[in-house]
Amino acid sequence: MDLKEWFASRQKRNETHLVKQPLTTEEYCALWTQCFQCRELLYTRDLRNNLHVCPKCQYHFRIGALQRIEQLTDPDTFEEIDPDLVSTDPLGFFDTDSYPNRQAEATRKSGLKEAIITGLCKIDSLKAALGVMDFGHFGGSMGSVVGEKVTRLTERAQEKKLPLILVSSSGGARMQEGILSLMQLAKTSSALKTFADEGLLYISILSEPTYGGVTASFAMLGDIIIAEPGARIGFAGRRVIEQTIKQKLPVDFQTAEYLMKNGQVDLVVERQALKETVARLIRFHQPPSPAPAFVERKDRKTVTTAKKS
Amino acid sequence: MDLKEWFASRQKRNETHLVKQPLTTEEYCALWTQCFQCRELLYTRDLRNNLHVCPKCQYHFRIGALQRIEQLTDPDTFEEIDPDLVSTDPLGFFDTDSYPNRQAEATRKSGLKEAIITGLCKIDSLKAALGVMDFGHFGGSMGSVVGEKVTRLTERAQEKKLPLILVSSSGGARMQEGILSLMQLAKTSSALKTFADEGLLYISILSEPTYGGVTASFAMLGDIIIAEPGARIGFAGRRVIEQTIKQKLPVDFQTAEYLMKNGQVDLVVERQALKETVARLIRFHQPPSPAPAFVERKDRKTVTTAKKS
Amino acid sequence: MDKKPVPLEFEQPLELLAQQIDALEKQLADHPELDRDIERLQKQYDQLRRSLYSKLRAIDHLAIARHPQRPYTRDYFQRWDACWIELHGDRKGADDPALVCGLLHMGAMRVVAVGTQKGRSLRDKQQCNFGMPQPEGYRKALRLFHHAEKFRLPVVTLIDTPGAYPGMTAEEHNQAEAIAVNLLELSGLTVPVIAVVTGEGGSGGALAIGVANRILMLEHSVYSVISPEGCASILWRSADKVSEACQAMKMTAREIMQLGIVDGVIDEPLGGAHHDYDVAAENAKRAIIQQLEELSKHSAEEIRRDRQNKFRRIGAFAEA
Amino acid sequence: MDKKPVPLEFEQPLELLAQQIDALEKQLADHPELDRDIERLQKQYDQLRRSLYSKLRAIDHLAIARHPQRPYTRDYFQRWDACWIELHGDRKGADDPALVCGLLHMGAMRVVAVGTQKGRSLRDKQQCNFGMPQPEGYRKALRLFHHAEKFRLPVVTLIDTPGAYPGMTAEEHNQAEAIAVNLLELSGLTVPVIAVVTGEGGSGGALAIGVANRILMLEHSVYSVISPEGCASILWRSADKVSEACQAMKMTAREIMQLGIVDGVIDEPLGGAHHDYDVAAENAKRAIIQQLEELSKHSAEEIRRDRQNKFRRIGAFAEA
Ligand SMILES: [Zn+2]
Ligand SMILES: [Zn+2]
Repeated sequence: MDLKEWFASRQKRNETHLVKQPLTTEEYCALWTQCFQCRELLYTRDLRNNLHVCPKCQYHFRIGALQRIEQLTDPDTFEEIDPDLVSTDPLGFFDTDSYPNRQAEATRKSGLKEAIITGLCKIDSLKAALGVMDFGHFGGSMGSVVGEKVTRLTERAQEKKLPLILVSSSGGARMQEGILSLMQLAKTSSALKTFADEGLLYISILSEPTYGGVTASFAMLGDIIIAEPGARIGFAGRRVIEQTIKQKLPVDFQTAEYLMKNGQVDLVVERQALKETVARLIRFHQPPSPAPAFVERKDRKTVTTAKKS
Repeated sequence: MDLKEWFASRQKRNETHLVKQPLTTEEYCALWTQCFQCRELLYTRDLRNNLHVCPKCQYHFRIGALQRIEQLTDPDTFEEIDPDLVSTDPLGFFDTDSYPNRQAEATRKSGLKEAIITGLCKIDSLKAALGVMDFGHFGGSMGSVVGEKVTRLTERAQEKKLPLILVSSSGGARMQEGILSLMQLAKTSSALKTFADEGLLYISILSEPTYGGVTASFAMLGDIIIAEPGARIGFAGRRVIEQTIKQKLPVDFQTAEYLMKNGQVDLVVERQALKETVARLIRFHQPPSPAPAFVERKDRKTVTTAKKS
Repeated sequence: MDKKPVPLEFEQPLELLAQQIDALEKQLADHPELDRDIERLQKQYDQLRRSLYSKLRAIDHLAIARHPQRPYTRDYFQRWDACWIELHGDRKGADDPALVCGLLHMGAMRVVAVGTQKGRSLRDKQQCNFGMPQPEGYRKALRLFHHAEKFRLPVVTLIDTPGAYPGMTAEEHNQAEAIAVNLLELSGLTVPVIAVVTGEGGSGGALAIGVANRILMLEHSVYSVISPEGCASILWRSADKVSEACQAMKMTAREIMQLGIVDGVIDEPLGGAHHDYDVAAENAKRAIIQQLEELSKHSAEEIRRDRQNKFRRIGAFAEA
Repeated sequence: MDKKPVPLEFEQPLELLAQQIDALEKQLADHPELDRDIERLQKQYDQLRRSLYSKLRAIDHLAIARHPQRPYTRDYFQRWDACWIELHGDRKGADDPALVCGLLHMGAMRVVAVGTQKGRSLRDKQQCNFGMPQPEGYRKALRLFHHAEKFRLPVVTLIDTPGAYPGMTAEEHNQAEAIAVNLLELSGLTVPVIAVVTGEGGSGGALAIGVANRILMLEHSVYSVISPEGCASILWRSADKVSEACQAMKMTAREIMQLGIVDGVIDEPLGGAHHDYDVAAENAKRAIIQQLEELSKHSAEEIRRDRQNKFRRIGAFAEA
């Protein structure tokens, strides 16, 4: 479903919560959510109003791309690009089921066409290019479409000289597209290289969970890298590592805080402060006018590039 | 004394060895040398003919700048530059003796004006700019003169588009010139930055011992870094570290082999193979003619620079 | 290669025939009449051999690619330039033996060569982590990539790795970042880059030295987004579906060539590179030099754009 | 600064006078006639105070520079921009608390700020290694220097360190290279770099963030090629010659200004920066902004050449 439909349906859900009458199980479950961490039973609407962060223990619930976009962008400013890009089945991949069937299933579950939504938006009135992955769709796996959408978004941001913000949440590359998925790591990184050479800002936001090919490409290439509290982030999965080194790993291994301690992320930012932090970072990196003389050289560079395109 | 005198006196020493008659103690000592490592008593001339490497245990004796130059360069090709640069006493430094007196004493001991000799030479018929430090002069400490000579040599190499080879052997910065010595780290590194931007080759050779400010500047900035076997190389001295961490360090700590294991040097090369290795590296990095098309850009760059100067 | 090639499982029928022939030959002296049988068997043997290698399954290619006697990076470098100069270390605390870097001549050309090394002896294998580089290994390679850019030297990389090492310190030292930065920096080089998959091309750990203008694969080498074992256990939830996984992922040289990712497949000696190191090395060398000569006609900026365009185009999707 | 400044050894006479005054003031209520004595003592106190700080020995400056209540990097950053954004990590396995990096506003300007941090509490001090950075700290700073270059932001560095940490792993992770590379890269930046010695400028570990277009020193800060203790033990072979070493090395702000290395000395509140953090921070801020405004008139290439020329000129020698 597209954004408008989603906001509409979301509206409907809220209304059902207001209806005063005996609840069906679904309605009950829709109404109440238990915190995975502190086990507290939370009123779903309060949870949503708290950006899906447990008011008791600050546990950050995994959220979908649409919620994330709603949280990060100014109302009605998000314009999706490439909404209709869909995977094909280049390998005719079949394990216990065919890739097309699995795609259909994923879309049924997530209501999304693919594991990322990209578009242009405003964040605290600042124009930006925003891509948000959704773990709920196909485990947020990166196939040709995710790679292409990230690349196109990067190119769009470069062309419009906008800051680029990518919110990652992924299990890694999509096996069903084989080597084509792997090559998306190179494609996206290559686009980011050209983007970086223009002196433009890229903020990478890592959310629960970010692993494999996504971490090993655009997610780790931000000028600034922000992680959400408690998010698990890594290249290899915990189980694989434990099998390899034949020993148990610390409980906080690969958490945002653990990465911070190991110098892998710039900031760990709570969801409530995320939008404001991103806005401040964008604002900080926007060249003032008039720019000091030593910025001149970069301006010239930018001009020649503009001529090129 | 300058190179010619030195070679002459060296000739004389050799002759005395040939005289057949009862020896005085000095003559005996001149004639025989005991290996620091295997304790073997070696005939000094054999030792010298073996480049001051013990034939029994391969221990690499510390050698002076003049011997090093003789070993590395083609006969009679070394032309010294800035031979007359000498330290002044900018701080009027006096500890238990005055800096000028210590300088005079150092020169008496080493027969050199300063702790480095720089010049242009040929190595296996290849033109190169060569600087060699001498630990025997003032502990190879870097003051204004060493910094200035390294910088001028770097500039000369850049202007003539020659590969730069620096052989380090130093206890660190020269305290008697205070902050001026420290600033030589920045001066030499800054010159090497401009040199590197021209796409020219710098080979750094680390010999026993290389420490402190020299290691923390030009010695660690080579495109290729070569260490002599057994040479001790580091930033802080072993004693300081042991006092700081309050524990004994491994015996091989800070040896060339230890650095190799820790990824700090490209190669550990025996003295017998040093000249040949350096020559091969220079040859390898010399652009062929005609150069392939993708080299063109660099040529253009070089030309514009030439115009500038 | 001193030792005689160890036969693989699918080569057993061939091995049996060979043994029969040997047996008969031993009796030949006393029974000259056997030599017709021998001749017959020899014919059978040659036929079987050709047919066997003409219709290999994906998992057979995998077996050859992983053959313990498969030539490794050092075997190639040694044969290409007997006095190549190995350069060590990331300058920051480690020298990863699983990633070998050096300067070497290939015919008339000088190249910066980088390759993963599996290790031959057990001790060797352990030091090389069985060909799985640490982040420090990728950072050593990156240093050499920048060296190549500075001195306008082409880069040649040899890929033979199960993948980047999945260890605790590897994660703490940011394995993901080490790979990602290499992808970024390789895509920006203005000197030619040629990547050759000589054995296993395992996932991001392979791609980290594989962002090249031209990608070549040895005939029996494989390249995949995840190890077949990993794929089988995740998608089939069963370790004995490896063969299916191999087939489904399309990981053989020919298949990947058909997908438009590989620019050339390099012939191996019949039965695999381990049957003749010299021939394998020579074939690879010729293919690399050919690509380099072609690329050397282009300007620095063209080289860079060529590489970026190559990857920009990769992907299968529809605009529904 | 909540707590009252702890007096240093050379401040004892001053402290005694202050105590006498306090004592008399307590009796003032019963003996009004004392107030003339108090007035007299107060005058004495003010005179002594001025004279004391007007002829400080090098070792006195050192004592003030090392005063446990001396304002540290975070104290300055906090006062310059209450909502400055700290950025962490070298991206390769460590985040060294001894080297604080961040983005902050100074007046109308946006700068990348980097500084060594000694740490206040004992636990804090230990984490910060008493202000002695690890190689990873210098590499975090380098990452921020490149960030500044990319986004055309000036760099401001605060120096207060006994030196780079002399530890075993520090050596294994190539402390020397970390410093050397920073010297090289800083000299190549095309954005303005301002370095301020706020406390101790200790050797290469200080210079690693000190290759700047303009170097400023706080009035009582010191800058030397080696710690006075190190100098004394090596040259005098005695630990109690520290005062002589301080004097001989010419390490005070004024002396180093006379040597033409420092471009400005920043006034401290009488008695030292620890008497008033806000004034110290404000003075430093004004001096930095002034330098930045001057530099911002120059082009990128001029900025770089200016810095390189500054260091190219440093050195005292004769051509005999
Ligand atoms: Zn909770
Ligand atoms: Zn010996």
